[in-house]
Amino acid sequence: MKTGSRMMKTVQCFVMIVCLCGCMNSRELNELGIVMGVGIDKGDESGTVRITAQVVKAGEIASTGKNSGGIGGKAYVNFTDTGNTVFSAVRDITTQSSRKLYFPHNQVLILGRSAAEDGVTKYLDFFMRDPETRLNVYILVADGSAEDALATDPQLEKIPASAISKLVEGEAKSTSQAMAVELKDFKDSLMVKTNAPVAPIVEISDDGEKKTAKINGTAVFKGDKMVGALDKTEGRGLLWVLGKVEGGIIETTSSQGNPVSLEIVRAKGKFSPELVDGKVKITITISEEGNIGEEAGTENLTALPEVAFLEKQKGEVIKNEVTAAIKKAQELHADIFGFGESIHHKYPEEWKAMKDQWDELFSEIEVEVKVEAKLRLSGRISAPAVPK
Amino acid sequence: MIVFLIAAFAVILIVEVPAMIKKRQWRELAVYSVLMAIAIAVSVMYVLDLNVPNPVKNSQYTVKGLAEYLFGLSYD
Amino acid sequence: MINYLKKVIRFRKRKKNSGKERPEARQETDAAFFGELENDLGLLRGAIAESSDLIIRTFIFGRQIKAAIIYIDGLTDKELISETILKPLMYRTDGNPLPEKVDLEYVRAELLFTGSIDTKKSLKDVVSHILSGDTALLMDGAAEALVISLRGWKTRGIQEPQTESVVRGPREGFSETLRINTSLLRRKIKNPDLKFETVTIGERTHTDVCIAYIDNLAKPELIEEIKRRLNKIEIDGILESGYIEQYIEDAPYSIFSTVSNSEKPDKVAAKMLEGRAAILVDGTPFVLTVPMVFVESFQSEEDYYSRPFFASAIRLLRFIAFLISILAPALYVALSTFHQELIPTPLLLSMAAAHEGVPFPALIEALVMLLFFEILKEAGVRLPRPIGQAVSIVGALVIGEAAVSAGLIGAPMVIVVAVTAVSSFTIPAQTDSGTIMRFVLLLLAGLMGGFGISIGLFAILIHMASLRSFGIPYLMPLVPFDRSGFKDTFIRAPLRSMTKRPRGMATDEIRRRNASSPSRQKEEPPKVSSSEDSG
Amino acid sequence: MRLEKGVITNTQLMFLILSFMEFMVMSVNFVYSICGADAWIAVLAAYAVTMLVAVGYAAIAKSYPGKNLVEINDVVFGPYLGKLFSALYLWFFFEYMIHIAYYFNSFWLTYIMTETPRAVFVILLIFVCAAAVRSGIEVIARCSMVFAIMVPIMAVFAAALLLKDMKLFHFLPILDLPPKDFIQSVHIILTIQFCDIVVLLMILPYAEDNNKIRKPLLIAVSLGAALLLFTVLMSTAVLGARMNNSTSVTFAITREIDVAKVLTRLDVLIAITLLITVFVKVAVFYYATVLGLAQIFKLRSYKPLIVPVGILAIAISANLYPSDMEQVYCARYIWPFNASLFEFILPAITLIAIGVRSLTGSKKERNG
Repeated sequence: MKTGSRMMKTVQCFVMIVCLCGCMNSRELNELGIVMGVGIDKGDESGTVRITAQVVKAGEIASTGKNSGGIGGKAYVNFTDTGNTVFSAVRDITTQSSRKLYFPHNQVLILGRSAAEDGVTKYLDFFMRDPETRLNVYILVADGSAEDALATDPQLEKIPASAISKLVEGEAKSTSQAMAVELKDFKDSLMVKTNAPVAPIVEISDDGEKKTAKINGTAVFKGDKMVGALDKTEGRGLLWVLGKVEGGIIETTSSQGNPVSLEIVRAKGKFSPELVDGKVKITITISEEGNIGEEAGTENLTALPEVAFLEKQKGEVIKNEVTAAIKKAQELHADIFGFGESIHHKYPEEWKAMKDQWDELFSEIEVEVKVEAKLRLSGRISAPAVPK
Repeated sequence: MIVFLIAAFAVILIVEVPAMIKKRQWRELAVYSVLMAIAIAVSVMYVLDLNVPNPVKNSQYTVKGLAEYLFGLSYD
Repeated sequence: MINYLKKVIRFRKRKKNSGKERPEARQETDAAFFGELENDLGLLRGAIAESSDLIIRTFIFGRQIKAAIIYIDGLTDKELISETILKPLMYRTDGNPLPEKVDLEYVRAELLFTGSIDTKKSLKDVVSHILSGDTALLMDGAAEALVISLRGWKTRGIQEPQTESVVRGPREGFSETLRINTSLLRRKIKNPDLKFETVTIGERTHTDVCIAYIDNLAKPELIEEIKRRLNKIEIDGILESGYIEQYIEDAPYSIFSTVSNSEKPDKVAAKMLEGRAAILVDGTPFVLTVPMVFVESFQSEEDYYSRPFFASAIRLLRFIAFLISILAPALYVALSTFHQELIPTPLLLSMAAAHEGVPFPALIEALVMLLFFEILKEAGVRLPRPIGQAVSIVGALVIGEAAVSAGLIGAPMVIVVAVTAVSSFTIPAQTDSGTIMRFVLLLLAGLMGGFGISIGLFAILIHMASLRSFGIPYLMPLVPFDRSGFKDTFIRAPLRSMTKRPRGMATDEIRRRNASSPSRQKEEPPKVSSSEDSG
Repeated sequence: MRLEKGVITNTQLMFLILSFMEFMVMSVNFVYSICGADAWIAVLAAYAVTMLVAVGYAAIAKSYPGKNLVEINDVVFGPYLGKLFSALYLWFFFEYMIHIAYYFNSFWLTYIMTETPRAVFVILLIFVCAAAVRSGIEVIARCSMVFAIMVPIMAVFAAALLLKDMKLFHFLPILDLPPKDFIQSVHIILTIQFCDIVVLLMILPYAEDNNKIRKPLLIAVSLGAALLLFTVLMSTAVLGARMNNSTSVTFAITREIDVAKVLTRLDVLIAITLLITVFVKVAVFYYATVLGLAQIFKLRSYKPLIVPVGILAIAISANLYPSDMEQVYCARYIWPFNASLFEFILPAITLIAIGVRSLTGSKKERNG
């Protein structure tokens, strides 16, 4: 009996405590405004920031099913507000939105061009500090304003933000012409003084009727300010160096001058610094494997001499892309590759002296590019289907 | 809030004190009462948002001061 | 108020007094026989209440010797009575003259044909035998009675039990008669050490309760403890083994049962072979076994009949199902109201879409659905089978279809509750505790999210770690860790490799099984070590 | 008279110590911003020192088998000075307990449920721990066995999922920091992560085989250090420079987990780990405080003290520091000195006193 009464008392106490402090933080699903994308623009007045938050309308998402009465209704709403800081702008949005903004499922973070050129640290701090936000959102720079980028009309998806995030992923996987940069990678580079962060650029094309978004180029930051952009070729050059090329097409010509498309299957890239007489020399080694994807001519590409020729051509293309990227980076004085850090790792003592004048050193750094490009498969046919 | 707190303490006392009296644990009861008095005082102060004197922090600063004074140890 | 208290006190006093009086009253009936039939019969009539099923048949045999048989109609085999008592006495005495002096001993030795005969002097004994179904023979001139065992009543045959059906394994189950049950056990374990000890419990029902164990396998302390607890029971009636269970369990106020029960002789025999003791109660097919550990709920006797790989997979599946059955609604509520960031985005979007327009908070939704499920279950169990099916169809329709399409309940919640319901049926032994835990965890989840669930699980774990069943820690093979028992926990190791009994259960820890596997001859010699966690 | 009748086996003791130490996986943040990528070297150095200290603790416990710290103090220093020593120790245990409770509370408030009133998590934590303490050391030991295994499993699980994000160059360059910073971080790891095992002197006598307690102690310390090293290496390899300004590194790395967008958002792993480790830690400190108090006042049972001590702990720890920033400052610059007093200096005095006593006493051979 004794233990029993004690049990009962314990249970009573427990129930009391639970009732005392329960029900504090709960939010029902239909009270949430799930944010899928955030755009950051510079406000009209100086020192202000304009935040666009794309919120999902959950009811519309499911309307593909039987009761598709509300067809034509957009599955999202864009809220825009201006404030002195990001957080104050976000909180101001609450005055327009009936639901509390909920950030953990944010997919993309789009910086307007003006904001990017203004310096991004002050805009991004909220997204790194707040417990609700996540570091694995894609960060992009809009060609124009971020607000417009979030107002584009996706063709296959229901929500522009998730469409853009899928564009970024697809870009990184299948063409490798711009890097998919998550906020954490961005933060990584921001925190190293000599590194220059990059972010893909999202371009809004307007054909009068429909506005569509596409990825085009890579924005280059110096410190936290955007200073320039890489085009598609240079963008892939950057990815070659970092070893992040996952797929794509290399266009070149056969020995007879016909266009040939070669598919990239896998690629590796790494670089190592070397100090020769106090001068920095970087050796970049890239190895690439690919298949024949398409040819426009009639010659048999599977002939061994032709294969060797194509491999050489391919290596040349890769080398050109890399050189273009390096040249652009040196023009912008932005160490987007992380050469500086690699010297820091390898020569910590010498680095202390070089650290402060890295900007100048970087622009006259000597780079050697070694490319080893291979062709592996010819596809389902060997020679093209032409009569012999 | 304060009402809940007092109710909670009342329940605890009603549960625990008679058991000790029944077992004639006078010594235990004495220690228990002293500790409980302190606990009630501190928690009432906490609930009323009064400035709770924080013995833990004070003792830590004292120890650190001692270490600095005696051995000149410090990391700042 | 004061009046009420007075009444309570008075009632308690009376209860105490009556408790004291009753033994005395019984003692009065314990008189000796006089040796004259008329008086003796009068004595018996005084002891047994006038009842229509009490048969007293007087007759005369030999040279005018008056005699009477007394039995209860319905508990005895009437054919046998006339064949083996009345016929020999009345026929034989006709032709062959009896000797001059006929005493009870002569009747017993020379005249009766039956096997089990006993001589009883005290009236009390005789009465209790009569009530148990024996036949008493009283004779003029003898101050004793012959108690002849000719029990025979209608019983349910040995049938396949409804609660524990198997695909592979023996189909027989215990029945309501104690003797049949002991015989079933004896047939499984043909061992001279198998021992049955009977005690009678219940001041009014005089129910036979039988402790069964294997003498040099079960720990003597365990048997002593069982007897001690059984003897402490003071109750007027035992109608089912559940009564015993609630009186002898270690933690009567715990939600976990520390005594396990089974309807299957093979299961009980297996447990006895591990060193446990079984408690059989007359009148019920449910046999108790002690001590019980938590993982026992997840072991099915069929695990040992099928091959180890599949059996192990099923074991794991049961553990997972148990977790689902107690956690699924709580997790769903916690995720959807507190930790939405942990749900993958596409899933969150479809959950949000499903919850759009649902009027209730997720917690209320889950509570209502689970409550409705419990009602449905209860309705299905108690009703006759055809109607029960109708109930479940109606219930399923209402829950599954109507509530969702009316927009009262979100569709994911229906899925969660259905999964929970199905999972909860996989562990029959923990259904009660599981249901309670499910609701408590659900409430905690609704109030405090994942933190509440974790705190609830912690509290449950602490509680389980502090439980013991007859000296064995409730979480035994896990904590304290026991290698030989662990082989039979999350997986079911091959029988050949389970050479030892679980630690602390039996006096002799080596399984006899290992002798049968020649490949294991070089196994370490039998080592009898007492474990620190026993007692 | 023994207040605790439970007995735990030496294996259970080992698991208890291990799970007791596992909290360091969570609390290792304070050193990262000081020594960055070299934290793992600091861990190794601290481990080496800890082994010495642990041998010392074991020597104290073994010199009076069956007696815990309070009783040893009574014997060694006499009733009055001994009581003072014991009171100091108990104060330290209590202090430690509410610090952990505060850390736990602020973690939940920062990362998981931001809008909940401060006291809620502490109240429930202390409540559960009180239930464990009330059930005695045996139950704590049994629970800890389950927990001790779960934390390494989670660490390995997280590591497996993070394998692709690990970059070895994050460790470079090695030892790129001033010696003073290195010493400071070793000191912090020593006092916060390792040497709180001084509280085990209250529990060691309840082990089954009192003469062999050194082995489980040292094994557990080594396993704990291995786990800590594993975590530190993993988080350094994953986070690199970002580690320097995360307020909880362990939490930050689980947020990195992203396997094909399916196995992601595993923050719950960390929440569970935190709860498990904090539970064992607080339960042991709680138990030591209450038991010691009861022994100082020569009570017949420690159970009546559970509730008042628990309420005190809740009330003080709910707002121990005005802000988390102050807690971090405290952990870096003040706590190491505070803890050194109780973890090194007082035990050293005790050990010396035991040595002197055994030299002057009749039993000269006794191990000091």
